[in-house]
Amino acid sequence: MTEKVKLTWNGKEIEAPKGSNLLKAALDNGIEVAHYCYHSGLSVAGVCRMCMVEQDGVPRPFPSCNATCGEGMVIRSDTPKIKASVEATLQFHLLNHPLDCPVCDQAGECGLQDYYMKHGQYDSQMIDKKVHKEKVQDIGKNVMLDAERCILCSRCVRFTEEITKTNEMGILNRGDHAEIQCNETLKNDYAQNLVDICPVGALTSKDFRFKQRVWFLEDVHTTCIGCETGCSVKVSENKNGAFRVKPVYDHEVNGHWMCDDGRYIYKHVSSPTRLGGAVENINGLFVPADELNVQAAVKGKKTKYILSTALTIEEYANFFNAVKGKNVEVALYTLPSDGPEFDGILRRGDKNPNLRGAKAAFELAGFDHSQAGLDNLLGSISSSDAVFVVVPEILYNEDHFNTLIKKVEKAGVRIALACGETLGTLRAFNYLLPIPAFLEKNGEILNYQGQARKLRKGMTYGEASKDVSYYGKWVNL
Amino acid sequence: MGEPMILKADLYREHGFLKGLYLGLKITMMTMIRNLFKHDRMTLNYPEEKYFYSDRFRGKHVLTVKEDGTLRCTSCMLCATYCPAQCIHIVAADDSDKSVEKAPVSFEIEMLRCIFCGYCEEACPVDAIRLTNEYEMSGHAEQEWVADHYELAFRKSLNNGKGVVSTVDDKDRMKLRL
Amino acid sequence: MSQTEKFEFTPDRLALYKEYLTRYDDIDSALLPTLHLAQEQNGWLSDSVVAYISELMGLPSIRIKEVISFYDMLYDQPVGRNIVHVCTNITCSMFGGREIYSGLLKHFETGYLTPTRDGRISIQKMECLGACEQAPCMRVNNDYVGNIDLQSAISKLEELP
Amino acid sequence: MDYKDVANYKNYALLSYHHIPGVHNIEVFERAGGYETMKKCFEMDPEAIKEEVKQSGLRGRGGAGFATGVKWGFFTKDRNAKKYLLCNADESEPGTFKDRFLVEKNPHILIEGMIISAWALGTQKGYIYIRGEFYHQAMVLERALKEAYAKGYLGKNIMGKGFDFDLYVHRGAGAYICGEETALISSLEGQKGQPKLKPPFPAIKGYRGLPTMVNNVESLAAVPWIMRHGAAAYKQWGTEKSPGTKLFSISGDVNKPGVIEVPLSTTLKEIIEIHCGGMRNGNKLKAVIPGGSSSPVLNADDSYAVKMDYEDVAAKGSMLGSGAIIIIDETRNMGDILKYTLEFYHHESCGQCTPCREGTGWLEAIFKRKETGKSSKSDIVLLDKTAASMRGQTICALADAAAMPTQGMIKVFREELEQYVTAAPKK
Repeated sequence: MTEKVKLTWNGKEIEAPKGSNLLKAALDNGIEVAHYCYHSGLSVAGVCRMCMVEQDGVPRPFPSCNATCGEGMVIRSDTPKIKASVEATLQFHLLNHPLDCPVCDQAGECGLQDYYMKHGQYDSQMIDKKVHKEKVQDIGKNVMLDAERCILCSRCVRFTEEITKTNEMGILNRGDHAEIQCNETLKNDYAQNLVDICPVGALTSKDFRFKQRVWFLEDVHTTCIGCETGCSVKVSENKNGAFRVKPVYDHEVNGHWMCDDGRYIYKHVSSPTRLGGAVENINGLFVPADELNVQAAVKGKKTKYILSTALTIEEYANFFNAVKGKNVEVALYTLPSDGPEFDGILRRGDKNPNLRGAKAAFELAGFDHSQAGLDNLLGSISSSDAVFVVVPEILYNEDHFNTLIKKVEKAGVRIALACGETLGTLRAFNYLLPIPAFLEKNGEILNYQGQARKLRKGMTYGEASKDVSYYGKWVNL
Repeated sequence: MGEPMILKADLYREHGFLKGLYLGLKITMMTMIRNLFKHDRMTLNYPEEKYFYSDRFRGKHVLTVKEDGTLRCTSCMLCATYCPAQCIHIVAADDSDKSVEKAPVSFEIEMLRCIFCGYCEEACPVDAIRLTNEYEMSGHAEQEWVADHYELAFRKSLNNGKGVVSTVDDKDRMKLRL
Repeated sequence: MSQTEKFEFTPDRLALYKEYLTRYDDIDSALLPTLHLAQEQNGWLSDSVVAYISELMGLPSIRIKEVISFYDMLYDQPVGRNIVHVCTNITCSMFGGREIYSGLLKHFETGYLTPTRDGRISIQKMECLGACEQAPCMRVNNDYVGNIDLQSAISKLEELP
Repeated sequence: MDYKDVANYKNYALLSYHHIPGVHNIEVFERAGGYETMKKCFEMDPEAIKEEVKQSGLRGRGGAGFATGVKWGFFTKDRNAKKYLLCNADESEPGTFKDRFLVEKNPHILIEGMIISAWALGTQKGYIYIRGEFYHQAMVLERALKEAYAKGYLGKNIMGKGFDFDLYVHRGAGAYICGEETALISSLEGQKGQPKLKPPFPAIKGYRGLPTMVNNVESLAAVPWIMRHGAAAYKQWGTEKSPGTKLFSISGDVNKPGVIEVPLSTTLKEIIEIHCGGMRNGNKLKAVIPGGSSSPVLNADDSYAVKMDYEDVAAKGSMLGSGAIIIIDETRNMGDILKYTLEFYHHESCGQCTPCREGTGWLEAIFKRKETGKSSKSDIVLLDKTAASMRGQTICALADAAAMPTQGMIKVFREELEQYVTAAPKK
């Protein structure tokens, strides 16, 4: 534990580790300080000049992002001098800003709008010609760049330099002609973070582009189920569907960032082709069916379950409670790893979000979770069997899943439990039954560290009440 | 609401009811006498005769167009946000013209829900939506009560289907760019 | 000298580059001299020059582009064989530096840094050249020419190869 | 340019060799007594050299006027630690050309000064960062360095003291901001020449994150003289707080513009009338910019009264800066002068800090509103307000350097500027 020091900020006593960043100390203690270029996950640039503060005994105001905490410092950010300087600096930020808020996706969560309402509210005296730069540039990886809206805080440059070390972004030219440019296209797997760290609308997401205004959205703080890292994320959604995924700061797992793959985990949840109720496969056509028909088909068959690794600990527990003491075979299907084991930042090759939770639950219930267990189950399938396969929520590797389906084909009744779209691969099944998606259930998963990560329930777009344990009760009907 | 009441009360307090009575009757009598000698009717033979409302009337909406005939709306959704009846539904998309950037692919107003408050007109930053003095909005089926952007911008009654051109924003922008 | 034409240091320039590396304690610091060297050879710093230097020095190409765009004397567009800097700062402008600059542009029918049609001259408006005692002054390639007027400037530039 | 009265120079410190023909040659320079001081200094304790420089009261000649000896005092005393000595020869302040004049005629005085300073500070490597436009001066320096290497004054084990010092020339590429010491370091590091956040100061963490001392050409070139004649002799000139002599670059409406060396505290009247041969065409003096384009302008009365030292110029509301004196006579319009100044700062802002990046451009735009027919007298108020809000807001002093002359000009020539901005644009 580092030494803590006490300092006073606008008369409020706050505590911070000695030598830590002064601005961070204020932000951590809930003091609102205007800033653009400072980001606690990146190095200090000190160029936006918004976080100026005065200290007793120091003649000139200085930016708090480039100062460190010391014992007994008396800092003020509410003096008339500072207020005037923040207002003036904000005015400089907005001078050449195009003010195309009506067409800008950032509107509603834009630093310029927020601070104008808080610290600005002046009458603009800018009647001169603005500096124009290139708009609407697609710089790859679903990121759109608008150089004109940029306030040159250099966060994106520092991100590609320090975090991904791919150096795609740079600031060319100087003076007010300086503009952000991308060297060819973005090539890193964390490019969408640029959209998050951009305090204005210069970098926006092409995936989210013009889909919704942010004030129509509500955030659900949940966990990414894209891989075993289990990044803390928030999904923005409303009654029309889920629209985007953004990381939430979590110092134990993901810090400030998340990878690009995780950005698309919301897609199946509110997809128009999502499975809404039980369907029957009649000669390759999926036709709505009654659940009782499915039950009738299963009746008298020996039931076998192949679970996926994307279920919550609670779902596993409830499922094993439901099948406890019954003559049933259960195996675990794990997705093969995709890419290197760990890319050095966040992304892990193991795409099974709750592998550890699943294994623990299997062991507790006395089932075999190994590949051998799965092979045994697959090997013993006969036409007198009813096989329930839980389709992995994020199906990275369809080919690998197809090989599983091939082996299931011998079974008399094949039932897929799916929460996503009705994929072509699922034609091999007789029935499809809906289960809730990750955004429609509360629960926990264990990530690669063995840490419990919370899934939280947001809005419901499909059948969310019947989870795996509900179908677990259909054993040996 | 409060102000005229207080005025009336003052009038009553100062002059008793007689002055109020006199003022009211004066108007009535004057109108009566005028109508005795002038032959203009208070009623119209609708629909053959139509009443012309002033431009400030809040009737059926119109989406204005630019000089090139495209919709002025940038689909910023401010009208949809502001609308107390939540009757405006916009779907936005990229525009091929980079200087426009964002344009609606669909703009619908549920006329049955609309309360004609005019907030959408007030909220619009680009003068894209206006309420006209058009008041005839009858229909037979539910479908007809959802006005899409063809209906809103290019219906027959607006310049013979050519739409209402607005240049307000262009001038402002030109001023900035110079 | 197009954008894509392949670029490589000549052997003697490569040797000079190696010598530069010995002067500095890290490779990054040698960037500016190396860019000067490349510009001497190629005239301007095209994308292929950037790519070559990026590979040679192991620096991200965006860093090199940033540096090129930052400095007035490094060119990311084709320029003429001779570079003419005309000072337009306070003292020189007092003595007609701006008129000379616009006069030169008019005479050679060109614009800021755009090479003349014969590719002979690029005229660049510069901030203070640090020769205010000879105001108005200009810099023809690396030589200072002081106390000019439009006529003498034109005749000086007409002599250029 | 011929300097007819070079004979005057030998009386003073910096230009005392300039009258000798061919002094850029090391042989000539040594015959005239050059490098002797260096040899003497190598017999001295480095700390004693530092002390002597501190005693002399030499102030940094780059513009800020911070005492060189005090600055050296902040430098690490660990002689084994890797550290750098940088010479700032990126003089780009409009109106300044003293370093060019000093270096092209007599590069060895700078090299000698740098070797002495390096010995005093214990730096192992040095770079002379010279602006890209000074190609010939860079070549002169390169040649002089070769000569010094050949003599064994540079390189390994100098004067048998086991002290290594390598000195190189580094050419800039045309950016005013690189004259700022942290920007100079950034530029030397092969980055854009953008100033770095302070603290840490370069003396603690500079070039490549190591302690770095950055001094102006003139400051370093003054060191040999001080070491030769002693701090007391240096103090015979100037005032208590600004001792010594200084190079002034004089340009504008005088008969003989050029570089002169005079003791600090010489009156500007003397400089104009004696050293520069009076006003051009006998015109009346209107204003003087006393310290390069970033210093506020002085009106005629103040100009004739001011003594050119750090305190007196400051007392008149301006600053001595780099000693670039621009003389403006009655025929000039001050609006034009301010326009040139604002255009310069707009062009040279590095684009890092917002107030400077946007502010410099806006100052120019406000001042040029008449070109678009939107100007009014109140523009001057806005100009003043905008300039005021730029001051003290940025990493380096460029925003201040743009704001100060603007505010200074408005203070002194308000009415003229009001007329200027509202006048019909020239066709």
